Amino acid sequence: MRYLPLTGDDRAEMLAAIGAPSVDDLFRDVPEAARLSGPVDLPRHLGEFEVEQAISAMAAKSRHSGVMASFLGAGAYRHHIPAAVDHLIQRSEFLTSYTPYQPEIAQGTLQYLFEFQTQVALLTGMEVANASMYDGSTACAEAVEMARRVTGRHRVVLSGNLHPHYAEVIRTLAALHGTEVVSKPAAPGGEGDLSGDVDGGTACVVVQYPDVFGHVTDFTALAKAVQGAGALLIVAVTEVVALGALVPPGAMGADIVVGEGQGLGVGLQYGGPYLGLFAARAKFVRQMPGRLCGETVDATGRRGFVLTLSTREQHIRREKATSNICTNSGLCSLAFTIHLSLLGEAGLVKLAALNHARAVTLADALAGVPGVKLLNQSFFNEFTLRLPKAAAPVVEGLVARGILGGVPGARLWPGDPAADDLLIVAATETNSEAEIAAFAKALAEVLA
Amino acid sequence: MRYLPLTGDDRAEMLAAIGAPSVDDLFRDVPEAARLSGPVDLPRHLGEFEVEQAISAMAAKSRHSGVMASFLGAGAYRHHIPAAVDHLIQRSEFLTSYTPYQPEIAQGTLQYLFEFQTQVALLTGMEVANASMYDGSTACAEAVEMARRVTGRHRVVLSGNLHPHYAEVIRTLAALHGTEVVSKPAAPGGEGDLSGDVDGGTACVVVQYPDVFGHVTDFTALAKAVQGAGALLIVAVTEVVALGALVPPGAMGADIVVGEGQGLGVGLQYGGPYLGLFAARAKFVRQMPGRLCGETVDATGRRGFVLTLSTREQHIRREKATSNICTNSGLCSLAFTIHLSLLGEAGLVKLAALNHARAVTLADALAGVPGVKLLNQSFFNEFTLRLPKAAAPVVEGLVARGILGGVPGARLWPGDPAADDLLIVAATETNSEAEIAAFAKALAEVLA
Amino acid sequence: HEEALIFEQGQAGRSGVDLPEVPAVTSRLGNLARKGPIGLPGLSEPQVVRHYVRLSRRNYAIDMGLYPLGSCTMKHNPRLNEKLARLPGFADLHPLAPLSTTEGAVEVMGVLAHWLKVLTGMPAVALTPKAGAHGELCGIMAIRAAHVARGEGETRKRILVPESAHGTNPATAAYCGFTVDPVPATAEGRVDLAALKAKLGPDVAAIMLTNPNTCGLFERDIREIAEAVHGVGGYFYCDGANFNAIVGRVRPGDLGVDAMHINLHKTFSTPHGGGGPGAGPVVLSAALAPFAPLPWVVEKDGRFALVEDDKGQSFGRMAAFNGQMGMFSRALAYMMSHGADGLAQAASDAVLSANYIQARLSDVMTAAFDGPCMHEALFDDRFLKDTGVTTLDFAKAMIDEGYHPMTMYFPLVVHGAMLIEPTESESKESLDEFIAVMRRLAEAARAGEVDRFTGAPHYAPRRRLDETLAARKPVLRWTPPAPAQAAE
Amino acid sequence: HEEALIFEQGQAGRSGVDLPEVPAVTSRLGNLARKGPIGLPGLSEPQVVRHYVRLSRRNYAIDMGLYPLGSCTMKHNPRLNEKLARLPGFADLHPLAPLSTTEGAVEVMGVLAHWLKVLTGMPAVALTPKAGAHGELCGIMAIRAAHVARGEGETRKRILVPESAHGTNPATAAYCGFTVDPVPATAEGRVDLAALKAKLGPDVAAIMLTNPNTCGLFERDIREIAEAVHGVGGYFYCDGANFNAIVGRVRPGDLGVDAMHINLHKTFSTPHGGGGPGAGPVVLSAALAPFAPLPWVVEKDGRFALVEDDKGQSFGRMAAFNGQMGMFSRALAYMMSHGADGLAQAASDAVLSANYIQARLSDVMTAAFDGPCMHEALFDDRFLKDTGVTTLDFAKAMIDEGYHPMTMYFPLVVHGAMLIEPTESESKESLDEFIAVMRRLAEAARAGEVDRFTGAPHYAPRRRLDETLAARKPVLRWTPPAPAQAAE
Repeated sequence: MRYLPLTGDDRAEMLAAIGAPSVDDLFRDVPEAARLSGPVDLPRHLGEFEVEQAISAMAAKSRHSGVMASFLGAGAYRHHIPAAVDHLIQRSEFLTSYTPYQPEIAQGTLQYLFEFQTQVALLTGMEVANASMYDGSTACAEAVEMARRVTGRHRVVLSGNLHPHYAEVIRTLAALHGTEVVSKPAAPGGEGDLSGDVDGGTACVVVQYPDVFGHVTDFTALAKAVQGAGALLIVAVTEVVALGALVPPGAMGADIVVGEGQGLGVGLQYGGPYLGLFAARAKFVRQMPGRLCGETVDATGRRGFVLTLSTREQHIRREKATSNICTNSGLCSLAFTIHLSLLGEAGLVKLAALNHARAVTLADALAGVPGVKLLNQSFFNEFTLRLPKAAAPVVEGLVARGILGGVPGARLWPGDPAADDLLIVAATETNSEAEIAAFAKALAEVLA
Repeated sequence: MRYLPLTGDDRAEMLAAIGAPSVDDLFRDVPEAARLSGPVDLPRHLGEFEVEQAISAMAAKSRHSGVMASFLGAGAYRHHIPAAVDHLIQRSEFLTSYTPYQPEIAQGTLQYLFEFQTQVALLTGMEVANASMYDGSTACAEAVEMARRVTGRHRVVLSGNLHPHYAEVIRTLAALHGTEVVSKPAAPGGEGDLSGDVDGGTACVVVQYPDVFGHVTDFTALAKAVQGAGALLIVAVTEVVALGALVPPGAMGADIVVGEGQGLGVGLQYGGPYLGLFAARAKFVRQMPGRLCGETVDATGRRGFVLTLSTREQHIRREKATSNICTNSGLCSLAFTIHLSLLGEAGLVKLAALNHARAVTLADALAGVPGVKLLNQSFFNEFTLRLPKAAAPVVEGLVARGILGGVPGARLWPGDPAADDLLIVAATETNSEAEIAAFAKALAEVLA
Repeated sequence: HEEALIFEQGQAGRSGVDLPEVPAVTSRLGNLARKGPIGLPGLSEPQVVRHYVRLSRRNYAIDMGLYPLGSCTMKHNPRLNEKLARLPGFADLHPLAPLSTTEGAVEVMGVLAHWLKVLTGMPAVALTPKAGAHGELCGIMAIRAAHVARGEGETRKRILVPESAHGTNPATAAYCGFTVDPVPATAEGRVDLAALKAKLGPDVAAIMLTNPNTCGLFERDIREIAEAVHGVGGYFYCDGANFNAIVGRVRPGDLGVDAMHINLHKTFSTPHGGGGPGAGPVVLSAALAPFAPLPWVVEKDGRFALVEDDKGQSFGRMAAFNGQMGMFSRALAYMMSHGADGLAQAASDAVLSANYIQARLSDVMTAAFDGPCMHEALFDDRFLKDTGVTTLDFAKAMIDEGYHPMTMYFPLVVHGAMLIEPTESESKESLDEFIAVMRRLAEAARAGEVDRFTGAPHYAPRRRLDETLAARKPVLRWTPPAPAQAAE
Repeated sequence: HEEALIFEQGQAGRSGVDLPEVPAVTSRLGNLARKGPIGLPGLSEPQVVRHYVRLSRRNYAIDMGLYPLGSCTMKHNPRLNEKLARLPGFADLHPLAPLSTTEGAVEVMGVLAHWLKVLTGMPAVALTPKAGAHGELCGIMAIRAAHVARGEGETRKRILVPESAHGTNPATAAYCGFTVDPVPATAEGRVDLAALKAKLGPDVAAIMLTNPNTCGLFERDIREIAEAVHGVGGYFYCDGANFNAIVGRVRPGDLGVDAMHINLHKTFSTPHGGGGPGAGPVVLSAALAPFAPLPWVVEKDGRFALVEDDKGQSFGRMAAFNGQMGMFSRALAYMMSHGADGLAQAASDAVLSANYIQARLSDVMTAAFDGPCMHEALFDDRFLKDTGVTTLDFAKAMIDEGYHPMTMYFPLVVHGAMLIEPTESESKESLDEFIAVMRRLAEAARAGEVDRFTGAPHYAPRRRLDETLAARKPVLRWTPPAPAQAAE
């Protein structure tokens, strides 16, 4: 047993020191009827080679984005992650350390968290950010909870163009408190102003930027209207790279900005672990969920970093905590911050511009396919097509041609016939012009 | 340019500090005619994603041992390398450090070298070992040179069952000094005693253990005869895992043991970098090539390690050095020592036993194929078959069936018709019983 | 060497990434193209690599030494698992990729689910929760949904939580809208069964109990507790944080548990990564299974399929996609490596090691309770009485000895608690070295060497940090120095 | 914390590897089955991981800081290259696999060869040499073979080597059976052309010259030297260790070079790995190309093939297989990442950085020569005169400042030499910090703070180590303590 250092001799000596006749004796507090007399019905231990063979065989059954031309988005985006990122996050000192509760021997983690918080604040245009949440959707739901706490109100308005999974997570949590959730209908062609849906009982309005169909909308007026009614504007960003090209939500007046940080450093990973970004105005900092890292000094006056304001957190506040979140996405935030440090200002701006250019090329190519209609006036790296037939079988037809050609509406709005012919398509820097041309050709074939 | 930190502003400031008008001016000692006026005729710089795509496309053209059932040996062996090995050797502190010339800040490297030397000495049954050579073949050639120095003689006897590449490397080097090399003919069925080939002018006899055809021979008597004639016995081991199952060469009386350490930790890598092992009797230590790490104390009396006896080496002795070797296989020796540390005594012995068992199963299975003759009475994890027809096309037939079925004689002894129907086949712990059965079936088909 | 913030190192225009030239296109950004700079620093790759390598060297880690954080289970993280999680067939797979292309990943989820169900003796598992606390949330939401389905959603508003519970337990219960009713502990560190029974009634939705509990003890009356709670129509939520002590030896299903989250990052060794990501699958009894969140995996004839849409009683969706896939592959590799035999052995070794520490330190420190512990040994601060050394000082002095401190001041039911969990990953030599250091420290404290403790740590990258200052005047991000600000 | 030797940590029976049960077979080991124990220690995986992580933390590395080792070119090692070298299509490929299955690897070799030939302006390259010194050996063997082919093998036995040469140069020449004839340097640190010409004659086989030379200077007379040597029928071997200074800006082929090895681990950044592996391909002129060692790669219609057998004039085989494939893929990734433009920029930056250091330190240290240097700045110890501080002391004091020392006492032509090579990988901020530290140290030495130097390092994992003791009483391996020996 390669992971277990104790030998038979060790065990005997240790039992002698304890004065116990056997290890079983140490389990004597377990009710006898509940003690298993033998191993459970699962295979015995395997060597590393055997485990590797077995799990690699499972992995080999997937037809992943590395072997297919991938145009999938709708909340998760394939970007190239520099090799240095994965190398650095695997440093033992990062990978195998715990939450930095002992700051004197965790300055490595704490300093990068401080840098991460700064990066998130800068990207979103907000004053403060926390040290990460599970993912974008849970961050969004926590933002709604926070808006409830801040405003003391119990009515929530969700844009119809908020990612339906995000909306579902919000509704699931909101059900716990009897919060009224007003979910607007999806507007594939772009959503109108939501100012009229805000009333004096509204805690918050949640919009997405760019929205789930890819539209890029200016929320400045909405922010004013929402705040005028005493509510908060929550902006969700599912594609963080977009913030390299777009006016930040903070500049439009958002009160809380949440985001999915998966696009930088983390990768696709079939949906998790991902990285929830959470930024807000400074005045709300004590209402924020999740960990915060702050600057301080040590006994000799040197700058150092600690987890702080933990009086908001469950391990201190217990039932009065702002959230039940405990473990978060530490290592993913490290991957994100390293990737963003590598990019830097110039790199992120160029990456965003490249994504946009690829998407423009793709949109023009696909819109030229007979019967296909592009629904977007504006977009960043993702847009929505209306196909002349149901999109899901078209996607399967594209799979047969080596192309992951987008997310069909039925996948996100199952049972809604209005979504059946919608196809949400994304392009990133990983899509070559040749891939784009091949996609257009294949789509024409499948639709023919 | 992601790897180059200087900005245009930096360069201007630095030139100003230097007082040079331009970088070109710093190259003013280069004859004008030799200064290139523009870039050479090669592509411009590429992003990481583009490089990764291009080189991955090359890699994808190989049909490697991971996707084929591999029974290749003849000097390089496929063993499973625990993931911890590769993780640890990629630690920045190991990967990106230089030769440990400053021992106070290189104790990590030096201690593992000391441990490595000990492991090699234990495995080979010798008194001392050095800190590695390029590979087994160059280690072997260096051993011959060392035997010349030690004995002052210039005649070398090579077993016919020494790997022909090793023999060729020896002959290539020996030509420099007019050394007489007696190369015995290959004996696929096993070689007789070489004692009769030793005379008073012989510097050394070089044998392989197990030999290139897989035979395991007791050299105890030969060692006595060689040493009786004032010569040295050099034993080459190309499959280091064999030493987990076999009497060590040191116990048979070898004077120098060289080996290829690739089988532990290093991997196949299409032939390099590999790991030369070099062990000898203690009395020869000052005649050994390569680096040596030794124990000492620091100014406060604490144990520490340093490179030592460097008066043998080129950077000190220049033209009087024992070898011109400088850079060796540091990181490969680290991989080897970590893998061996993971195995430990019990693990190595079991690994060797498993290799042997797989080879026995394979030999029995293949010997049962009509027309196939097993030439070995003894072997460890490799043996030789005589096929009813030329082996090289048979190997191609097996490739078509997903099997890398061994090394044909013609690959090692090109132009020697006696080798044409020989097939050298190896099995390791990576070959399942199912693969073995499939190999036997495929061989029968190809030969039918 | 002090490592400057990355913002203090950058220069405009520099980048550690090269990208192809951007083709000229007409912008479709809807007049929302960013105008001003973001404010990010520019660094080359060598600078970035060096920055994070240097930072990493200021951390302690399980790969460097014993990490005795009670209740956190800092055990060995096999590198095999890291390798397998990075296979492109898992890592480069989009969560909304056509289901026809993701069979391998769904198989990992299905096989993992099978192992978890067999190991816990429970009929169902929800894989989606993203960490332990999220798992608690999932379990309590399932319990709530079950009560609602029975028409008791409005009447069952009370959840019993022992005083010694993890902070997440009351936080979760409160977050779900329940009233938290604390249950006292006995003098021997277990739930007071009589007090518990006295609190039972038709308004009780559930009990949340950790077992082995946070004192490192097995709740002997566990089956009576389950029975009593079930008797009044409540459910038994078990906090699985300490499952490492019993995995392969005791099945929670046999104890009457209705829901239990499993910290894959504890029991099944997915790395803690400086604070996550975790993964908190929740096993569910037959009564709760119908309410599990979406998506889930179903098996048919040995093949697995992902169900994303359900017309049944699911309480909803806890997160956008399919759970912590990257943790699933790691945990499955860990399970398969150990097997049924190895997991039970791991639990045995974890318990043996904790008892060994308790036995070897009880003469110089003060064990909180008598009798065998499970996988962690709990001490209180009686042995520090009148020494002028606090539990905190003692912990910080451990840093100077090259160790990460144990968990301090938790559980709350013990004064100045020190909770030591060695895990099964430590050799006896390592345990002996740790014990020797702890003995030396305990003796030093009693010998009056106060400065060694109150000034500690002396030899860490930082001396003791001012946490009060940090909280009083929060500085949560870097801001450019004044001249640079003026230039913006 | 002291880290015990792995032999001092093990226990019998323990292993960090699990293997399937061994089927019972009849042994075919020819009565040579090992009888006694080997003597290896047994450790579990967590112990092994911790041992090497802890050891690693006692090393200095380029990833931790500037590594100014002159002549060694410690530059940034991109992680991309590590990733690509590990692709199974390269890493899991057997050197004797059927050639029909190894096309991708051979393509890497072919493309790498093309880049090397274009960058050097040479028509051929031998890829097989396994390190720089091995490359020298290859070049000198090719030269020898060419002389032998002309019937001059017996008459041309002398090789000219400048006094400032790397030790490997005379070692290689002597190893190949040549007489080494040293060529003196001028006062300005270059080859004395007149003295060189005086040594030329029909017995000269070759000159071995490093250019830029080991003083960090470009040999201005390089073309005259080549012409003169060629004039007497000799060949010009160029030590390519310093190619980093001119790559992309100057082609050795234009300088009259006949053979030059290229340290892939220097110019093209394959990691030094604590002392290797390296890779030393040798570019060859048309005159020497026919004598190249086997195997080699040929191109036809854009496809590449490996030639393992040759009936021509090859001087033989230098190693068993195909060269350092693992280094080829890394070096190619590095070249493609830089491109023609980036490689020239790298050389420019390396030279600029060295000159910057020379310019900024020349007032407090003593530059060995006037005028611009190439990629490394050479200082002598005149500035330490009468301070009681030696070059060695000065170097060890740098350790206390957090830096790896520069190359010391080399080249030999300069007294107390200090050879500083910053490479192109350092930012100006990093250079400025280094310069500030060096200035402080130089001033401290002159201010009489002798103890700070002679006792250094004070803050490293070890104080100064006794190298004399190590050489006088060599202890080259661990041996079990006496009682254990008795038990054997």
